[in-house]
Amino acid sequence: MLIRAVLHRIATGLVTLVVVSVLIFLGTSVLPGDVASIILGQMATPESLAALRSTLGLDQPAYLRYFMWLGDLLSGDLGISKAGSGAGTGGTPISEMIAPRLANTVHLAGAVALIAVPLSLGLGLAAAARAGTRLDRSITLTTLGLVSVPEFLVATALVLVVAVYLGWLPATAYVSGTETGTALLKALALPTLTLVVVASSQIIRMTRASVLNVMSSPYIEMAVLKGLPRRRIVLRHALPNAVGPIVNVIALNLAYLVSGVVIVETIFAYPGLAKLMVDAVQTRDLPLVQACAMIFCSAYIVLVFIADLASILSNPRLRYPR
Amino acid sequence: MAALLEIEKLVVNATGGADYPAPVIQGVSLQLEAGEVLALIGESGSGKTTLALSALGYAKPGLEFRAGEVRLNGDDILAMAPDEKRSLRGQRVAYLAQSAAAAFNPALRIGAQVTEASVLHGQLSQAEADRRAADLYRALGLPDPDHLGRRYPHQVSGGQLQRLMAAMALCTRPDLLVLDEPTTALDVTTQIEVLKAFKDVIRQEGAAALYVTHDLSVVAQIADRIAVLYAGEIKEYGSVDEILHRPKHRYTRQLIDAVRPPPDTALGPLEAKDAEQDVPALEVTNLTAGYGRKQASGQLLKVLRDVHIRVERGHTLGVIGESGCGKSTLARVISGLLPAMQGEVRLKDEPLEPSLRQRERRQLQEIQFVFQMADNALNPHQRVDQLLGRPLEFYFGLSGDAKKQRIAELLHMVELPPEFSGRYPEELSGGQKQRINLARALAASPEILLCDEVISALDTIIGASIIRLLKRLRQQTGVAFVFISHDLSAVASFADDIAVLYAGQVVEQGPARRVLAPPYHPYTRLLIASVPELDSSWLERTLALRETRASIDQAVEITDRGCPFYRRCPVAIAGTCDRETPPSHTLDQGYTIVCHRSEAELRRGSFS
Amino acid sequence: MHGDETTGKDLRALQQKFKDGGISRRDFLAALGALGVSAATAQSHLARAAALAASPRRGGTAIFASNLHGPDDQLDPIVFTSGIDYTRGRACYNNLTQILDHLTLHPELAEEWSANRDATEFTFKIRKGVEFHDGAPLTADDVVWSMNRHLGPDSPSVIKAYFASVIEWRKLDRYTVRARLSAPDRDLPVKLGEKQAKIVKRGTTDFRKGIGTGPYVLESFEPGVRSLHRRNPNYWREGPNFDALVLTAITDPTARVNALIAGDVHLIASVNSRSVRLIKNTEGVHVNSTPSGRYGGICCLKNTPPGANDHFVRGMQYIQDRERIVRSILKGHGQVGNDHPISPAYGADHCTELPQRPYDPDQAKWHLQQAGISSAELFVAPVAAGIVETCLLMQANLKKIGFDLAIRQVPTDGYWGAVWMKEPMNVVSWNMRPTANAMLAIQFAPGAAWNDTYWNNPRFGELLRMQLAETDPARRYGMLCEMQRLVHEGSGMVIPYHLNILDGVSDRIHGIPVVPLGATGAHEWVEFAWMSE
Amino acid sequence: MSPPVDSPSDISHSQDGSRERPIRRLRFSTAGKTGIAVILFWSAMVLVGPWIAPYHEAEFLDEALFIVPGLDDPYPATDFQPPGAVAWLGTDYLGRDTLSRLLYGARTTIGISLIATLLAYLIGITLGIAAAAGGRVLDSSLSRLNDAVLSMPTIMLGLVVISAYGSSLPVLIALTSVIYASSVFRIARAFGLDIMVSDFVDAARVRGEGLGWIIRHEVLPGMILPMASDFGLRFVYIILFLSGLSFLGLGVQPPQSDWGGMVRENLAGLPYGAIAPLVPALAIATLTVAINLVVDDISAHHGGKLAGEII
Repeated sequence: MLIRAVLHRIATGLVTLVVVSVLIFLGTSVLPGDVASIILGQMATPESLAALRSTLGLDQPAYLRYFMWLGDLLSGDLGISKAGSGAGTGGTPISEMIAPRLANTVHLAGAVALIAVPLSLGLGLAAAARAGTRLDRSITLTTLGLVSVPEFLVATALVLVVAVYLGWLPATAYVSGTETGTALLKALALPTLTLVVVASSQIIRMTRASVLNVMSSPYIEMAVLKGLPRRRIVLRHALPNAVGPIVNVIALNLAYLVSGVVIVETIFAYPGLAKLMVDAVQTRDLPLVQACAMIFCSAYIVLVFIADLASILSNPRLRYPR
Repeated sequence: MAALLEIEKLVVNATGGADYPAPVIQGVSLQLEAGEVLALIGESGSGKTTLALSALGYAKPGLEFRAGEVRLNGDDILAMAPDEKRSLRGQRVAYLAQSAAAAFNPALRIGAQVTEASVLHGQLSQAEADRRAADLYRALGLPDPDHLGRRYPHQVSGGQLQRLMAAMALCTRPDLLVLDEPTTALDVTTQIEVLKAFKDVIRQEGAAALYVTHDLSVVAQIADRIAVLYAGEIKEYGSVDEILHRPKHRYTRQLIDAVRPPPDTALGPLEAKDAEQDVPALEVTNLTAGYGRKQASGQLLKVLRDVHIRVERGHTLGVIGESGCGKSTLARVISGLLPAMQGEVRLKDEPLEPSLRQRERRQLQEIQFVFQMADNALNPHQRVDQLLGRPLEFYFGLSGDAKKQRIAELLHMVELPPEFSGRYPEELSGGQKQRINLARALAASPEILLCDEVISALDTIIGASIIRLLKRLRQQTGVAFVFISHDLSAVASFADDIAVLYAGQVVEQGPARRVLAPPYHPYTRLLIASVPELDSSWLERTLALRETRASIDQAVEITDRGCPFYRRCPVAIAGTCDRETPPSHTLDQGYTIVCHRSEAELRRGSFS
Repeated sequence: MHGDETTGKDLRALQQKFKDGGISRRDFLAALGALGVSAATAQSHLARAAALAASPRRGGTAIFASNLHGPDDQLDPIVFTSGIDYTRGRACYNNLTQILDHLTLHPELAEEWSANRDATEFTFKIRKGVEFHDGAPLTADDVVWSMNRHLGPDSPSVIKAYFASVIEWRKLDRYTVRARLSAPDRDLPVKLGEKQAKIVKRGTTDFRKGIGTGPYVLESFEPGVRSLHRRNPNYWREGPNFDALVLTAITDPTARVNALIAGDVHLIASVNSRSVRLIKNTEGVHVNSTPSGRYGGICCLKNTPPGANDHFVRGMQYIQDRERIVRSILKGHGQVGNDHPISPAYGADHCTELPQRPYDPDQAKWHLQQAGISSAELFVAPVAAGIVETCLLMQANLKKIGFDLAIRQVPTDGYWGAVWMKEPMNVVSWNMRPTANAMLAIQFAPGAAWNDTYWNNPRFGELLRMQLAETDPARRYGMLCEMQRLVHEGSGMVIPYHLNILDGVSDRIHGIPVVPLGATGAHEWVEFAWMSE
Repeated sequence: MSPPVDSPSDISHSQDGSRERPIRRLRFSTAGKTGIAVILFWSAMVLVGPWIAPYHEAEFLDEALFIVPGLDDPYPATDFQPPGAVAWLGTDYLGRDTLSRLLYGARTTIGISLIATLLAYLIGITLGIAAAAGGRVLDSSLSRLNDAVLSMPTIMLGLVVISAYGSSLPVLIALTSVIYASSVFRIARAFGLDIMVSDFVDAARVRGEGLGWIIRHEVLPGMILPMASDFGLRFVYIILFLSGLSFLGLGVQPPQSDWGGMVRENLAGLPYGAIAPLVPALAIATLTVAINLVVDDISAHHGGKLAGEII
């Protein structure tokens, strides 16, 4: 029963990926212009464009390129980007371009998750446990307020105060690419802080909501009537039954941290994957766009899958069928 | 000595004040001596649960204590600080909720939940607590006491859970138990054992108990004294004996009248008509139905196997059986909601398509379905007049005044004032909803009403009144009923013919007075024996019977070989009943028993 | 930037002296420093003074943040289009000729050159003993191969128009090459100083290694992230000063400035004029504001309505509140434009006689009424600093005189392919070119590939050719002046302003040459600037 | 409730509904009421904003307005001016009146978000019910497609679409509504599946009702209210999404003002302590908080289920 549920989830995940790849193909194929026209930009002439296109091998029909790409993808090859090669014949393997960016993204996301998840769970549970009290209300309102502030405002404000005026931390992450140890931590501090603010508020709200949801069920009343202290009721009796939605929202936020943090990466000049995709779109580097998009979507699907798994495992009915 | 529990002039209000016309509890006082069992009896909304919970110093969300005192061994509970209350709850006063299924935390192991309180209150070490729990399991007659604790709630049966909750409550050796309708949700056969278990354990633990229920005959078995609660006030208060035999207050009398007399040969069905020999209103022949995909025979779960039933015009067929025996499925198949796998359903001799999609509107109109839970069966977002109006438009194209008038008639038929047509379901009480539910079915002026457990969710009195209503409707409209219930006495009091369903098979079928008189099918006998009586000695008596003892809380299992009742049957013939499909004895016109035992053996009555 | 009107003249004088070898490069710089041309601010003034006082110090790693980068970052010079590319190019490669302070021409890989009388044949002597980063010696073959990449219809070179008249490059001997032209072009040596005219190793196919003769050896290159460069130990001339370079970009303007202030980087390109005050008020950093020929403008296509109507164009020109644009949009870091591309920064080539077109709503209203047009649609992309704001101001002012200008803003990517030269009204930005003729030719020559207003004036074309053949400075200037007047009066271009180049610089960086052709001294800082303790 | 008296009528009545059932009506906490007040205020601004605005949103204030009598500076700076008599909320980076832009912006911002949200619901609910009622094949295909859309980073989706079709109000609205329809779909489908198996739907089916009627009369009414709790949150997400687009220069196009865009375009003023970027941010915050306060009350009324939190 458990196995069947898991297998089913995996299957749907794979199907979704295929749909995604098609959507990506359709999506990228509607983009006007191509990498050649972007490279030459204002200085493009029909002839020079034609010339560059042929050297870049852009003169095959789109669907052909798509299937070639899909084929390569299945054989684990993300393809070649024309990055840096100019009119030359060379090109950069996309895997090479993505690897360092992916690493950066994972670092950042990891750092944020490490701080945000425990923090938000704590606050969320506190709010739920003391529902209706001043503590609860202040937490709820603060999170609401933060939810409603545009990310880039949070980021810029932080930079101004911490980096520009106080000069405690660098304003941008990772400029020289040679940072290590404390320097690295310092470089990561501000972007991490920003994203913690952004990600936490949602998890907090969700935790509170779903725990409160459970708090109204008879077995919680039973626990109360057994004279259990509040901490124990919330942590031991309510939380295990609220895991589902919470892990779900955590997963969604992690997915966002992987793929949605363009703004933060831009403001802190942080060479992450999201910014790479934006650049790739703007330079019509289609193989690169497709590769990034696939990574993002898979990340989402995998994370959601893990969340599902967690909530399945948290449910004894599925773990121990009668 | 001072009473264990003293409640004095207790007043409980709704916090939202204005929402309630009156306090939920208005100035109630009562006393409870150590070791005695006091039953709080009253209909839903009478405030009995609220009153009981005050013994734990707990008011449900939305309620608050306004005035009065609740003293346990002299100290005032309501005045206690939160910590004091906490150490009181679960330790000195323990609570058993109505539905164990809901009250057990699905995510935690049973053992942990049973021992939790005593360990947390520092009474016992975990090890000691586990041992104590095991003892309680044993005392409560639970299977495999030493490993039961490692299981999760969903892994044990409802009856067992209910007893496990008793263990959970008793684990801390409380002075006072508060039991909130602990057996209402159970099948009759299960109810006996649970009652028995409670009774014994309460006795040997010497705990006092507040027993909340609406069922007098249950009270009769377990209580020493009874407090009759109505509209937040105690109407009558006295020993079981006084209340049962010399009720003073009108409402108490109502309660007693509402208890349907136990069916036995003495009482036949109320209006027994002889089956006219013309075409039956409804006939179901060798019907087999189930869930799951047809082709994948492996997964296929047969819920009904080879069922024949016959409903004469204007007659009532009672279908009785424990939960899970497939009686609701039968109704769904007849209505066409669940297409049958084999067999056919004939309406006035014309065969019906298995699935309702292919049935004609007229056929649909002639068979109406009254669902078990009025709350779920009535769309909360439709007003009564919409609910009743739709079938009128749909089948008869009524509209405007004609429709209004008909709606008024229907409301009258179900004894509700016409102004109800403007209300939403959530503004109605359970009984009123059930009446609307009926009225909607009647709106189609059907030939046949399928009533699925229409009273099982209702208080005794209200249930009784619904039955009365049904009888009247049967006379007025001449509609035929398929009346499905797990409550034998309800069926007995209403049905002309009875079909006893066990594990998806009809084991006995015939005119009510024949079915309810010897010879009995062993299962029918068990059912009859299990119906509680208004007599304190009933529990002991009935438990003395061999067949009830023999079949203590065995899970119903659906077998393809032999007799499904084999494992519970006190007169089972090893080697036969478990191998061969039992033969069907036709004792006379339309009366059959399916059993390996001969009619003579069966007729020999009680096997004890 | 008061006093810029004078700058032009002084420049010409100085340049003359310099060409005659009257003063040394350093004195020349000093003189300029005194003129305060490049010194837009007190800090930079002091910085420059300091730079001149102290002698260049070796060492340090300079971190430079440009404004744009992406996966399309290039190391193939002939398709260089962005500041980060130019800077990397400057670090990796050399040109034959080099344009330095105030557009003065200097030899680089070409020791010397000579032209025949009618300037249709140029012969270049290649410097001996120059090595590529991989140790291979530089020879005529490399030069010929590199320069020929700009020729032929199928060349993707972005400056092939410069060399339209070049028939071929030929090797005369190991260290001599000759270019044969179909038409006279006295500016050829100057054009060879352009950012794309780099000399690469013969037969290079993969440019990502950045193998050149330049002052720095490419160590690593991540397109869209950064590149690292180490000092070229056996560079062919004295310098460079930095041990290493980190070349990257921070696309967000605010973030870029913050990075400079916080000390994460030492140089930033294209400072937002609104951030100048902030940098000024901060210790340890300053802004270099260098007048240039770069401009943002509005193209009204002459081959289609509404631009085809001269009155309409004139109306659009009169509605430009040029003073206010420079004042409050550019915050003073620019000059009023006069609807032709040759700004005072072109020095000698700037036509000083041409009257300035004023902001005159009534005139505008009259002309638009004459045109009988009361609404138009303008396609805008943020292709140049201040252009979007300018269009918004223009829109607001037009509204006042009852003209309804609809603004359609589109993303920059794809703009050049989809909008520019296609939509009847669109915006454009042009970088400064090394000579006025080159600039005018590229944008206004009849039938030129980038004649983005489709303005066709035979006389203008005539003048372009004559001016390239002309030797007498006065007559050349006269022709330039007439061409500027023709554009000013006839073309569909609205040029409200010329931009200053705004570089944010740490006070530790000194000796940045003043070359208005591009950011940070047209990227010449890479070789000549140095870092103090 | 009077204690029962001996009269048969009373008996039959006392049997059912002897105690009047309280009618659950939606009650607003003080917080909720404040929320409503704020929402009403902004809705009013949407209606009348442009008329009460002191200037046009695109108008560059005349330098003359800022001349300080004492100093003889004929051309004082007009950008990032502090609040004053001329501009009550100061001016923005181009010397335009922040207040006026805020008032005009209310219409654009709230307008777009509202339309987009409504569309998102229309699409999401329609498809959600189709999936819930339309059988296994339709359900799974719709669900997979939906998952695919959900799995795409919204901002990237926006980037691609806008790069392809340019940024105009219709495109923005279509884009956002599709993106957010996908999350509405999930919830709608869940609710739909729930209701489709309820007894009252069975009751309608045995009556012989067609699927269409069942959906219109039995399923839809039950979904609308609980999903309303969702509405507020989506609305807010859409405002923020739009501001995110403006950050990448893809949002509402100038001179039209939308609050997110206003924050973005005035960021440069932050170091100078200009309030231009803060005012619109504050506006967004007030609206968000207000909406959610109301939402919390509504969803509390519906058993505290905040379906909307599951994006």
